[in-house]
Amino acid sequence: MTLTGIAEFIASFFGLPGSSSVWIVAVLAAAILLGFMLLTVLILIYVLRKLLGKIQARLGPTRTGPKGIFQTAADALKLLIKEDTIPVKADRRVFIVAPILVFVPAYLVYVVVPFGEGNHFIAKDLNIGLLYIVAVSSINVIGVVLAGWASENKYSLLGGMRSAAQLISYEVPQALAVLGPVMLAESLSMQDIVKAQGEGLFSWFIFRSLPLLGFIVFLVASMAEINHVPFDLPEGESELVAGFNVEYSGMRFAFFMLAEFAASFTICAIAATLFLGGWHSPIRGFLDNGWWTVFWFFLKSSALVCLLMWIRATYPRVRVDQLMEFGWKLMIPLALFNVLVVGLYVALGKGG
Amino acid sequence: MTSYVQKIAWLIPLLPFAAFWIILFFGYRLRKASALVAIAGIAGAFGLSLPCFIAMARGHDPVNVSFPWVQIGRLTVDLGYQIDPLTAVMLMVVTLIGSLIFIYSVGYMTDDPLFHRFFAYMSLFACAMLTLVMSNNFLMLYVGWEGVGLCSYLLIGFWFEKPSAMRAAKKAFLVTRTGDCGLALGIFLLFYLTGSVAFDPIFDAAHHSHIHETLFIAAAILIFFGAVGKSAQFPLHVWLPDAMEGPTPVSALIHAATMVAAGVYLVARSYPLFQLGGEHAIALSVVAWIGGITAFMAATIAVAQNDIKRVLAYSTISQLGYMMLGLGVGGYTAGVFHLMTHAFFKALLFLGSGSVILGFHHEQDMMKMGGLKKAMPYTFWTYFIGYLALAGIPPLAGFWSKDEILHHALEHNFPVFLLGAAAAFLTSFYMTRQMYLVFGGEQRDKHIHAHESPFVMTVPLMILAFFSAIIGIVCVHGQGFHHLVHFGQEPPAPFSLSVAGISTAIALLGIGLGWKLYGQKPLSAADEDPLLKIGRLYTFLQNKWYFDELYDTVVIRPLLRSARILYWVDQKLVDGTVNLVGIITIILARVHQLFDTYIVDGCVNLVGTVTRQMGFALRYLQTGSVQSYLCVLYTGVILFVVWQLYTGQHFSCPFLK
Amino acid sequence: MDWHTCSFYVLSVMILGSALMVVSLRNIVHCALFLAFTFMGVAGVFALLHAEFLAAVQVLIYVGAITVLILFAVMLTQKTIGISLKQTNRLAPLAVLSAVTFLCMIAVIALNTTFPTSGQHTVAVSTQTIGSAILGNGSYVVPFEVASILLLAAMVGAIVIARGQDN
Amino acid sequence: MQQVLRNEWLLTAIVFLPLLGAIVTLALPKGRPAVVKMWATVIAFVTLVLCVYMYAAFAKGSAEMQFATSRPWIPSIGVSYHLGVDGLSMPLVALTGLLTFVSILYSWIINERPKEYFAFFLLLETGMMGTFCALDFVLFYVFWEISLVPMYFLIGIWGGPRREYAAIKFFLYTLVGSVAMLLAILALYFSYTGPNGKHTFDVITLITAKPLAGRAAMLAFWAFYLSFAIKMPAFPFHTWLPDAHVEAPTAGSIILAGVLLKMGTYGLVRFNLPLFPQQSQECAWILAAVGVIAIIYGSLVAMAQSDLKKLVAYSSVGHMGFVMIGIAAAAAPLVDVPGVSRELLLNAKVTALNGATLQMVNHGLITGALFLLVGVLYERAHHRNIDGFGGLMVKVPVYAAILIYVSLASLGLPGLCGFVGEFLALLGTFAIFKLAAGLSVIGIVVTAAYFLWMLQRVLLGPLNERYKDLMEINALEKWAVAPLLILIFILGVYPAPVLDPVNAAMDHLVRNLMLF
Amino acid sequence: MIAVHHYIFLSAALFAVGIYGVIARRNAVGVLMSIELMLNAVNINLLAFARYVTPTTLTGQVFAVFVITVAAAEVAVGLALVINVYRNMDHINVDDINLMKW
Repeated sequence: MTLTGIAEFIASFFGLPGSSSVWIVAVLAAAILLGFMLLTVLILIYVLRKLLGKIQARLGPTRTGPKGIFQTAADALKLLIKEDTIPVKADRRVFIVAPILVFVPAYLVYVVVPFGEGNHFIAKDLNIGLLYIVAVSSINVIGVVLAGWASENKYSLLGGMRSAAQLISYEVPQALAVLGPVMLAESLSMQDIVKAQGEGLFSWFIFRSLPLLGFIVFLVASMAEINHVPFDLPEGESELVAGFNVEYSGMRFAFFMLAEFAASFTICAIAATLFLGGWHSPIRGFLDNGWWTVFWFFLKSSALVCLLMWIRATYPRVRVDQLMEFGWKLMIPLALFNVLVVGLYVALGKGG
Repeated sequence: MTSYVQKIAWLIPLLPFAAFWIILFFGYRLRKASALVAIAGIAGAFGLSLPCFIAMARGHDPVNVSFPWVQIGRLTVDLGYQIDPLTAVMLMVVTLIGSLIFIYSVGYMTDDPLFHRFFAYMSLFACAMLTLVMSNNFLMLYVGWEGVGLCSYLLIGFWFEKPSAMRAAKKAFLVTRTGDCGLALGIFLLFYLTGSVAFDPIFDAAHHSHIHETLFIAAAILIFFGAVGKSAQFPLHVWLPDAMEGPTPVSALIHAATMVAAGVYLVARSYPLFQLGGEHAIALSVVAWIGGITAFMAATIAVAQNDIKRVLAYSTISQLGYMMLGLGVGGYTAGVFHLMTHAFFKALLFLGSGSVILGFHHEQDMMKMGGLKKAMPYTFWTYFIGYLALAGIPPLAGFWSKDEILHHALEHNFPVFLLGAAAAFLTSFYMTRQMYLVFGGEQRDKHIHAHESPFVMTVPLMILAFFSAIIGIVCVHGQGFHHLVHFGQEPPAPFSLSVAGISTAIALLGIGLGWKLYGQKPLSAADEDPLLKIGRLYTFLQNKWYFDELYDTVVIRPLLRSARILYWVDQKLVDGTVNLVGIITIILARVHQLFDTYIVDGCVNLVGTVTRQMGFALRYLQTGSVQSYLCVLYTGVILFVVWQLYTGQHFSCPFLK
Repeated sequence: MDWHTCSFYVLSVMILGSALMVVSLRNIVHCALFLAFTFMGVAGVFALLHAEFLAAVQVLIYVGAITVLILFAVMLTQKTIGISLKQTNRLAPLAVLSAVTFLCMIAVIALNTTFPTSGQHTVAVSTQTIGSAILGNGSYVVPFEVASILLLAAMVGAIVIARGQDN
Repeated sequence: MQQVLRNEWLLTAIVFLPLLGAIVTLALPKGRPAVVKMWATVIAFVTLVLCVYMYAAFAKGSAEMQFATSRPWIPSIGVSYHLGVDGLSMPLVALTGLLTFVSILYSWIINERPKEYFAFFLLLETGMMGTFCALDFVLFYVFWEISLVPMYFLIGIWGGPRREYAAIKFFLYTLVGSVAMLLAILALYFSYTGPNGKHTFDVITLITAKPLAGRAAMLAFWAFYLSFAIKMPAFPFHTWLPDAHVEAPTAGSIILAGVLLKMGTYGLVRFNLPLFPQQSQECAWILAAVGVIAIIYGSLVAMAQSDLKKLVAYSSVGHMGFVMIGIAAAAAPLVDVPGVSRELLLNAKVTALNGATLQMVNHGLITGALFLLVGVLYERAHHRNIDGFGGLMVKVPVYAAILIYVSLASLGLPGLCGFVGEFLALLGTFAIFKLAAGLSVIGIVVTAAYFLWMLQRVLLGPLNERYKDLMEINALEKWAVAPLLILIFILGVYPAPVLDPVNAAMDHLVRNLMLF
Repeated sequence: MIAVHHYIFLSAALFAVGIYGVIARRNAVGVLMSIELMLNAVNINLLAFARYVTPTTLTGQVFAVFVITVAAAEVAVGLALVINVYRNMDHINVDDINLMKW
């Protein structure tokens, strides 16, 4: 029942030449991932609003269906229906392309996320998996900048510039933090990294070498990457109304929201794979095969998502210079230190 | 006796020499006493020379003493003195007449401020004359000769404030000096021929060497040229008349008695040279002719002179011509005898004229005089005796010597005899003219009060007058003089009545003419000189045959002009070339500098400008736009690759193979 | 027509198209955008050539960094964007000529030369192998160090030049 | 020989004592000129005494070099410190000593920068002494140049209005000559290789060897002649003399005319005749011609002068003409004339040279005295224009007497030394160049003419009222000129003391050195 | 089957477009972008050769990495310059940036 089998079936069904089955597999996989992404986004938005309500001692959405579970769908529907306006002086083409550039990278990351053990729980296990993730995540900077620029609006421009600066400056610590697990697993491929954490709880990379350092650096850097709350300066409602997506409405705005929440899930997934042993169970060998691996994976990532939402509710917004300073003067040195420590750990480990 | 002479002879010239130095240094203090010193000197010399004369008169053999002076090459030049009859006579003449003139000049020069200097010069002159006469070689003779010339220069120019005196002195010295050149050349020639300057060796060599006879004759003529200069003979006589500018004693001593006679003495002394060439000896004939011409010419000029001293000067020249004529025609004794007699009466005449001038308050123009017989009796009578002697009236001295000369002339050289006769006639004529003009008739210029000279002047006149009168007879008596002074074995000329008669006749004729013109009708102040009647000839004679002008135009003016021209040449040409060289180098330097700046520098600048121009040209390539550069670069690469491809030099490329 | 050739043609069309756009568009921001697309196309070609690592690096550096930088530069030089003046200068025809000549030349050369393509299958190029190739023994350590120094110098240079004199 | 060599120190003392004096003069205090003048006079007097002692100790008859000292100076190139005097140079050294003493004595009137003045003067004396005593070409050349420089400064600084022009002209003119001489010396030096293969600058050896021959010798002869002719000065090269004299200070003129001119003629006799006898024979007639021209040309041009000093300068040119014809006669070839013995001709040559050398010494004395007297007049009247004076004899009889006395000596009055030199020169020359002697005698007359004319215009005639208060000659000037006057008289009457040594040297030169 | 020369055509074309861009573009940033194109063309070529000619060795790919780093450095400095030019001259029109002209 693997995808390839289905693909051949379709190929033969449609009488397409044999070699085209590769294409079909690709299309199918893309469709599945898209669907999964949309679903997770919907759930996340809903859970986020409920959790915030609970943290802030309020109910959250209740009206749309029992306990407001249809609230997100309602929102989505609202956005789809709303009129999609383009400012007159705006640069039409760029205005249209910008949201796509923001959304596509978030979507492309899913290709290498290892939902579970074995090949059929991962779209394509690239041997440069992790580098691929970093590379792809760097594309959305352009989208943001263009969005800010295209809408010919001072606020959007400033918001775009500010978010671009933030993205660029936090991309460096994120990439360096990723190096920890890479060195430990001696491979860029996600599956290999997860396999390297197979020996139970304490073999997870979070505990290897200097515990928690790599994990925290990666997590904070990633939050900044996706403009998560403590760093959500670009959309800082109080200052820049909505940052670069102020002019956007309707479907394009939905893209932005989609991209943001998809990204937040992906970083939690990556964090889980890199540091929490991916689809491995905390106890070595126990429930460690088949669909259980998927369960463990989703358990860990949703735990991290909740952690993020918790942080989102508690921390105030950071000032711009603090943001920059925090990024360059604390995160990068810390990340470099982490690489150094892990390096030593690996060298000693191997040497010893 | 000779040893005595030998001992004292060398003192003779030294006494006046000592006197000269004493007066020179102490003259200012001695003032009048300096005259005494001078007289002592000359009298001393006379005292010493008297025994020499007596010794010679007694026929002792001549004394000849010489001492080495200087050594040139392997030869030693000896100087020395000799005493022989000729020298003795000359000594007597010089010292005797010198003393008398010294005494006379005491009176003449009394009121002159430079009294002592006059006597210093006079004693120096005496010393020079004595050395000249006594020397036994040509060199010492030449020294004396020039010394005498110097003294005549100093004495003529004694009143140096008078420009005319100075010119006369300079003229005298220069003319005599040109004469001396002849003498010097003669001495050089003789030295060249014989290697010695002493008389005796020269005369022996001359006598014996027949090879150089012509050269010896030439030497004789050169020496005679010196004598011509000194004795104011024909071509070089112009200085004597001007020499009258000096004080009269000077004229008397130097320009009458002694110095001018030196020339005759020289010819006499070197007679052996002149005699070379046998009968018709060229040298002697030259002497004779020159003498004759001078005698005649001077006599003619004397006739037309109005200045009392000038007349006497020309008469001296004429008489010297006579002496030269005498020597020239072989009358050695006659010439010397005439020299002696002439010395006495000419000195007398000069001193007489001196006292006349002094008496006439320094006025010398005869036209103003006249009738001085009464005012100056002594001077008149002594002057009268001198006049008779000069004119050649027997038995006075002049007649005898002139007669002998005419006798010799008649024998040897008739035309010269004619000249001599004419001269004699003219002499007597101009002397009578002078006598009448000065003493005869009335005093034409009234407002000069003439007075007689003091005794110190008239006594020497009387002594001289005495000598002029008796000297002639004494010497002729028994051929005395001839024994004393003769040359070789020449027999004494017999006294021929005919010649004596002729000469006396001529003399009386001259006197008669003189009396006719001047004595018969004494001249009054208003009248002209009767001689004017001969018209232009008179002016010709008065201007001294225009010799002065002749010499002036022929010698002096061209000399000065050539001097100025040469100086101009020296300044402009020779100095000019030196400066020219300087200027040329400066110009060269400047040209070099120009060359350097324009050519060399020019090239450098050229290179500079060329590069700059090219720079401008290339500038247009620098469009400033980067892309155009890139285009150029790119086309370069393309061309390179195309060239590489199609010329087959594929650069080696490993993996393309 | 397997997927490989097909994807090659698709990608080359995408690359050349967007490259032409980059070069000819009047609005510099659009050019920047198309530049990004060109880079992604090139990354795809790299992937085709089994150089995944490079494709990732290409995307990371070119698309992620350089394009962003260019965009920043474009925005900083704000004024020119406004006035859409003629974007090509008078050398355009010459440029076209040179481009065409270049293309023909390379075409001629490529057709004439037979490249010694070796039959073996490419070795599995993973970051591991590239890492060892760069830093391993007998490798390109020195160039790597030089490259690092170059980057440092460029960084310092850029900062100094761009900083301006204000502070 | 032994007796002659014992005073070896003497020449070095004579040459270098003035130099020492000059150096000390510079050290003397500037403020007190009297000290400087006294010191210079003392030095000059001591040098004079040494000269007199040299004269006394000189063996009159011998012709060899006396008081010779010979030390190797620069052995590598054969240069030796070789001094010596013989009959020819001894009188000149004595003359230099005397004239320098006289001019320094007279220089007491110099008040402007006395120190430099007397230092230069003493240096000049060293130069002159050295030139006459040097028997080594390099030494000779060095002293020759040394004597040049101080003279340049003396004319250049203390001279008259156009002094720079005159000084430069004098200096350059002589320098050109000395350069030619240097070339000749070098030609001699290189042409002679001694027994040990070494070249030498020694004069004696070179004279005996006579290394040069043919065209080279002729060139060297003319090079030497050029240098000495300029210095002498011979006819075409004499134009610097009047300028130098007119502008030089009185003492400078005395030395310039008295000694420096003699260096030229000394050179001709010392070097030209013995070194190039054959060439000198060929060129004798040229030298004679130049001599005669010098005499006549010099005296005629002097006639046309209006400046007293220029007149005396040109008279020097005339007098040096006699020296020239003397030398020419000595150099002439011996044409044997029938009846005249060869011995006599040789004797005539020696006489000519004697006359020439004597004329050098006498001319030195006379011209020295003349320039001194002209200087005295210039000090009082501050101008030298002959026509500007007149009848001075009335006011200054003593000065006039001395001036007449010296003028007569200069025009060659027998009994004074001017005559002896000229007479002997002419005596000797007549035997060989009859025409030259004949023409030269004319020169004597013209000389007499312009001197007397000068005396007439300056001293005689009516007194020029401008000089009513003219001062008589003072004691200093009298003492300065006295020795010269005495010597003029003595050498005139009895020249033997000077003539004997000269005769010995000339005899040796003509008979031994000039045979080839 | 795609062969080497295909890639060479592609890179040549890209390079040609780059050349055109560099020479023709008036905007400095445009020029820089064209330069980037040219560099990418080079990379393609490198990798094509690496893939086809010397599959066993990795020199091509390593070299490509270095080209990329150099390109990055170059564009950084280029843009810094452009910004500086802009600050001084208020425009970055390459034609007018010709102060280096004579």
